Amino acid sequence: MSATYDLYQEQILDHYKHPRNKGPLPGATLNAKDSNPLCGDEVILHLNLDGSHRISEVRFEGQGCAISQASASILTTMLKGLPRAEVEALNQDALLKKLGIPLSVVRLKCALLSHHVLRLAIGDKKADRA
Amino acid sequence: MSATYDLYQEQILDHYKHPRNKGPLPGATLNAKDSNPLCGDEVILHLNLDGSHRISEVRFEGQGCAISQASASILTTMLKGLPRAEVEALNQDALLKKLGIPLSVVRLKCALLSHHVLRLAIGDKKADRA
Amino acid sequence: MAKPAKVLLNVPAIKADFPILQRKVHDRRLVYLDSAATSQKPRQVIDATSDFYARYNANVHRAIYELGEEATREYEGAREKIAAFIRAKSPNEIVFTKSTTESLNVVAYGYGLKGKLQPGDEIVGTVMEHHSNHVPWHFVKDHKGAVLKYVDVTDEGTLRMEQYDELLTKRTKIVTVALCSNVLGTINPVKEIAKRAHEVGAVCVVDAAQAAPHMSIDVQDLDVDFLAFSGHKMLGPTGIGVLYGKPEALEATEPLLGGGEMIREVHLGRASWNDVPYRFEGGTPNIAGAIGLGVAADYLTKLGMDAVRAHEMEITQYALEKFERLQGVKTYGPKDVKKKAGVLAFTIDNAHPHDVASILDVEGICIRSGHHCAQPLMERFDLPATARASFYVYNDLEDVDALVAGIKRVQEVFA
Amino acid sequence: MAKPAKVLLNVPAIKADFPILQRKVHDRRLVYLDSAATSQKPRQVIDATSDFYARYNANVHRAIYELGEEATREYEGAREKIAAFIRAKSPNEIVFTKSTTESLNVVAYGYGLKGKLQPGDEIVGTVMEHHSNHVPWHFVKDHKGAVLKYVDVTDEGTLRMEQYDELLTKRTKIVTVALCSNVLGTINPVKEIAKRAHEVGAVCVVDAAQAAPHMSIDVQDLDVDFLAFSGHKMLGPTGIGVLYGKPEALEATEPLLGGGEMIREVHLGRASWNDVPYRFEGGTPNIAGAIGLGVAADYLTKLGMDAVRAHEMEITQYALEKFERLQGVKTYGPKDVKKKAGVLAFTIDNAHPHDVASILDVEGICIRSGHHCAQPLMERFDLPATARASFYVYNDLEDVDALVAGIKRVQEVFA
Ligand SMILES: Cc1ncc(COP(=O)(O)O)c(C=O)c1O
Ligand SMILES: Cc1ncc(COP(=O)(O)O)c(C=O)c1O
Repeated sequence: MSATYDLYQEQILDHYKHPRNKGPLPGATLNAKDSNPLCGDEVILHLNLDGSHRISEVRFEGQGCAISQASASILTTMLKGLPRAEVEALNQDALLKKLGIPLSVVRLKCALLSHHVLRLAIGDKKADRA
Repeated sequence: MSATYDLYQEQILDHYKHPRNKGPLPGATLNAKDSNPLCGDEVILHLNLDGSHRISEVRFEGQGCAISQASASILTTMLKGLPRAEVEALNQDALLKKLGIPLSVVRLKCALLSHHVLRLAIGDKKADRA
Repeated sequence: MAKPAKVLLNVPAIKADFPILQRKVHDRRLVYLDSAATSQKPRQVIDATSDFYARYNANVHRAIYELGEEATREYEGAREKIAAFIRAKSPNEIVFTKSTTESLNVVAYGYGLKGKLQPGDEIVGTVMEHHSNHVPWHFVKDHKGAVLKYVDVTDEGTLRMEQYDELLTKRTKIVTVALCSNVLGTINPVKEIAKRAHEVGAVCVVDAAQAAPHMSIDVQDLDVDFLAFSGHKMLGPTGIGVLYGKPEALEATEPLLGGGEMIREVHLGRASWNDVPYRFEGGTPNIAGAIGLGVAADYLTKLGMDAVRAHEMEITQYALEKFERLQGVKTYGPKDVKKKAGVLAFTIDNAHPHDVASILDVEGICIRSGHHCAQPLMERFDLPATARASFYVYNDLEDVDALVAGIKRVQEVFA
Repeated sequence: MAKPAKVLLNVPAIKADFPILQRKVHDRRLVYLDSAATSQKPRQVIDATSDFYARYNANVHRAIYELGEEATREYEGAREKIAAFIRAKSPNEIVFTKSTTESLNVVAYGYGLKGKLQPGDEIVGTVMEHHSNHVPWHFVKDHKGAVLKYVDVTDEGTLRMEQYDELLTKRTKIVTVALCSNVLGTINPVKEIAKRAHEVGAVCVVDAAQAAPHMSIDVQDLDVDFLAFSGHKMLGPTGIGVLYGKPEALEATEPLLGGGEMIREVHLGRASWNDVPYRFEGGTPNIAGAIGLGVAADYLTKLGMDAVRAHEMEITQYALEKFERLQGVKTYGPKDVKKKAGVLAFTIDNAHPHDVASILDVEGICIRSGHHCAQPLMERFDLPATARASFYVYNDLEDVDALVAGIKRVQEVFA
């Protein structure tokens, strides 16, 4: 039984049930959207940068499983106020560490969808599919 | 060792080495040709019928293995003088009986090629592939 | 739990034939409820494929030596078994492919794209098809100019049959439909649809991926022109599929794969085709797969396809009743098991299907979640995804009980 | 018989791994000399496929439960092994198909017929190709208006390389060639051919069906764009094949089979594709086959592909010398084993190849006879058919001796 609760820890369920920074952000500078074709999870990310290239505003929209949506919510909390250079340096592992749950290959795709959308948003051409 | 000699009996080798009724028959009334796509065996049959619808002349041409060519040769010896109705009634088993050798599925195709060409020659629309 | 009087199959004996069902998952008994995705395999099938490799492995058709004879005999014997299994008139009406997907593509390319269809000719499908019976027809639209039309479903999940009145016209050349939906479980009136297709001069192409494993099929009675299914969903190996075709339908179809075995003569730049069905089996086929599939058909035939169907109806009925009593759980598709195969799509309020599947996994229960390769149907019901449990010969009512208990646990987590 | 000092592989140990080699045929020891048609399978490969079915059978990619994770891990693990086996840069360059034949058709349809090619664009093949590398290109000619051209062979059976000078032009879009001929055994200078193809802006498509099992392949060094081979010829299961493609080549290729797993989104009448390589794997793949093939690659890697090649060179050299001394027997293809793989086509005066194969069968010896799916090559040499012996890791010089003795018996019968 422990595996269930490994995956659906308090933090994950909390972010899923009470997502942070969720909603549209009309006129945002950077926007990106992606979905997991095999699962139907969807994440849309909106970012505004301020004059010193820091993330001044961040919002996400989306639907999907607890893992994908909690991951998006957690990611937004990591992004707020971050300088662009650090956003660019923010890798998958940083997000996974923050999630802190054991993930199988399929669920990894759920967890990393938001990170992939972030890379699309900041114009990383080599953004691999999550 | 016996299986070799089952297949390559005196009669088969004799017809193969000394084919009966082999050669072209220019202007023959009935002609047909077929080949075994997987093996490359080829048999062409030429038939002339006389006024009473008997086979007055028969010749074959072809190339291929001992079984296919001996079978064609043997078939021609069975056809000479036969009334058309009997030609039409001549089934695969009659030929196989005359060959008198044990045949595997693949070699059966060799043995029956000439019979298939015969059916094509007499205009049997339903002639199955040998 | 009420023990069933009516479950027809001897499940303990059947379970004993399936090595995988002896294993544990996360220290729990394995409750496999994903047979609609792929079925488990009995020992008999596993052994048949091993035995081929260990005793008489050779390439088929062209070999003159003994091993090749044996391999060819067994491979062609499998074709005969499959012909009998769906009551085809002749083994020559059976083409071995790698999957339902390949089978349907063979028809789409060979009868459609490269075959008889002209620009503007119409193909009538349905919104409940699996992607494998959608995308191949897109190719015929995109590369041949065919026009695609779709029959909708009712909210209950049955075909809106009256739409055929309007959609079927002189321009209709192909009518395609699943015999059984992989999401709703709906069993479609294919015999009726084939009749109506023929009335306008169209051929009827049937996706039987979810039907062939679960109910007896008589292609002559259904009078369909093409019918496709997969070995791996009916106790057989992966990598083997079947395309049934009426002789005249197969004759009218161009081959998809060019290569060895499917030709009669090849010259530089041109070739002629071998006879049906070999014309459609270019390349060395999945010989072990075909042989294993033949043994799977034997296994099912021995159980009796009517008994299989009755068994699954019983389980499905039981599951529907149990689900009915669960608060916050919704099921999709017909509620009448006479119209429904053992496929049960459901959603749980506030819990995403992926999370449902993850939590059930921890309990040793395998179900599927997602769009089930039926996105147009999901769109029709405005669902991003569902969970899906599906039943087969090795399932019993205890498996349903385990599922229901698992769902309660999911609800606790997402309360 | 002179016992070889130079045969590198430990054949008795290898033979012990192949259950079928313990069997007798017509009361004789089985002498299997038809590996170019299909190879025998070691216990390790047979067990790997059984083990999949018995322990972790599930559909791949979409399953969230443990079994599905295990199946996906092993399936994708096989892709990694195959990538390493041919030194691809990434597993994403490896597509699993059902056979070389399907792989070549994927390119012909996806890059040719439905892809980039325009009417009048030219495809340059060779006369020594297997039908599987002829017929798919006929489709591109017939349905897209491509123009086909062919490089001829010398009487010795090597490509007339100078013809590329003339045949390769700005209009050339595809250059296709076998890395190794399945009749002559000729090993073609593919690296050079790829270079020349690239010089005119064409892609190079390589049929490696006879090469991958027998010699080490480095796709990066060869610098080819596509490369196809089959599992069943390299100790692997039937029904599994490989298409390697450079990322940019695969990206430029439309999918052949439409259906499950290869899509990103499907709507009524339109769809978008999944990423490479999944785009090309529509339908449930041959999961057991891929896993078995991975184990076959392990087996060969452990032997060492250079040792495999050296072993076969030794046997081929020995056979060529023995054949040289046989009156009335003619061999085809290069006589220099550095240019030739372990494939030996031959004819015997006055004995048709079928009859040769039948008589050898009685002696327990399996060889092939016929056109070897290379009719244009047979026409080039004006041969209706040949006999063909081919060697692999489980063969030794005694097998060659048995063959030579068998040929003498054939000559007695047809004396
Ligand atoms: C050179 C060559 N190409 C292609 C093929 C076709 O391989 P498969 O039948 O596995 O598709 C073969 C095998 O016969 C071959 O020898
Ligand atoms: C109704 C239906 N059609 C087609 C398919 C595709 O079958 P396969 O993946 O074996 O090609 C499936 C299986 O997922 C299915 O359920």
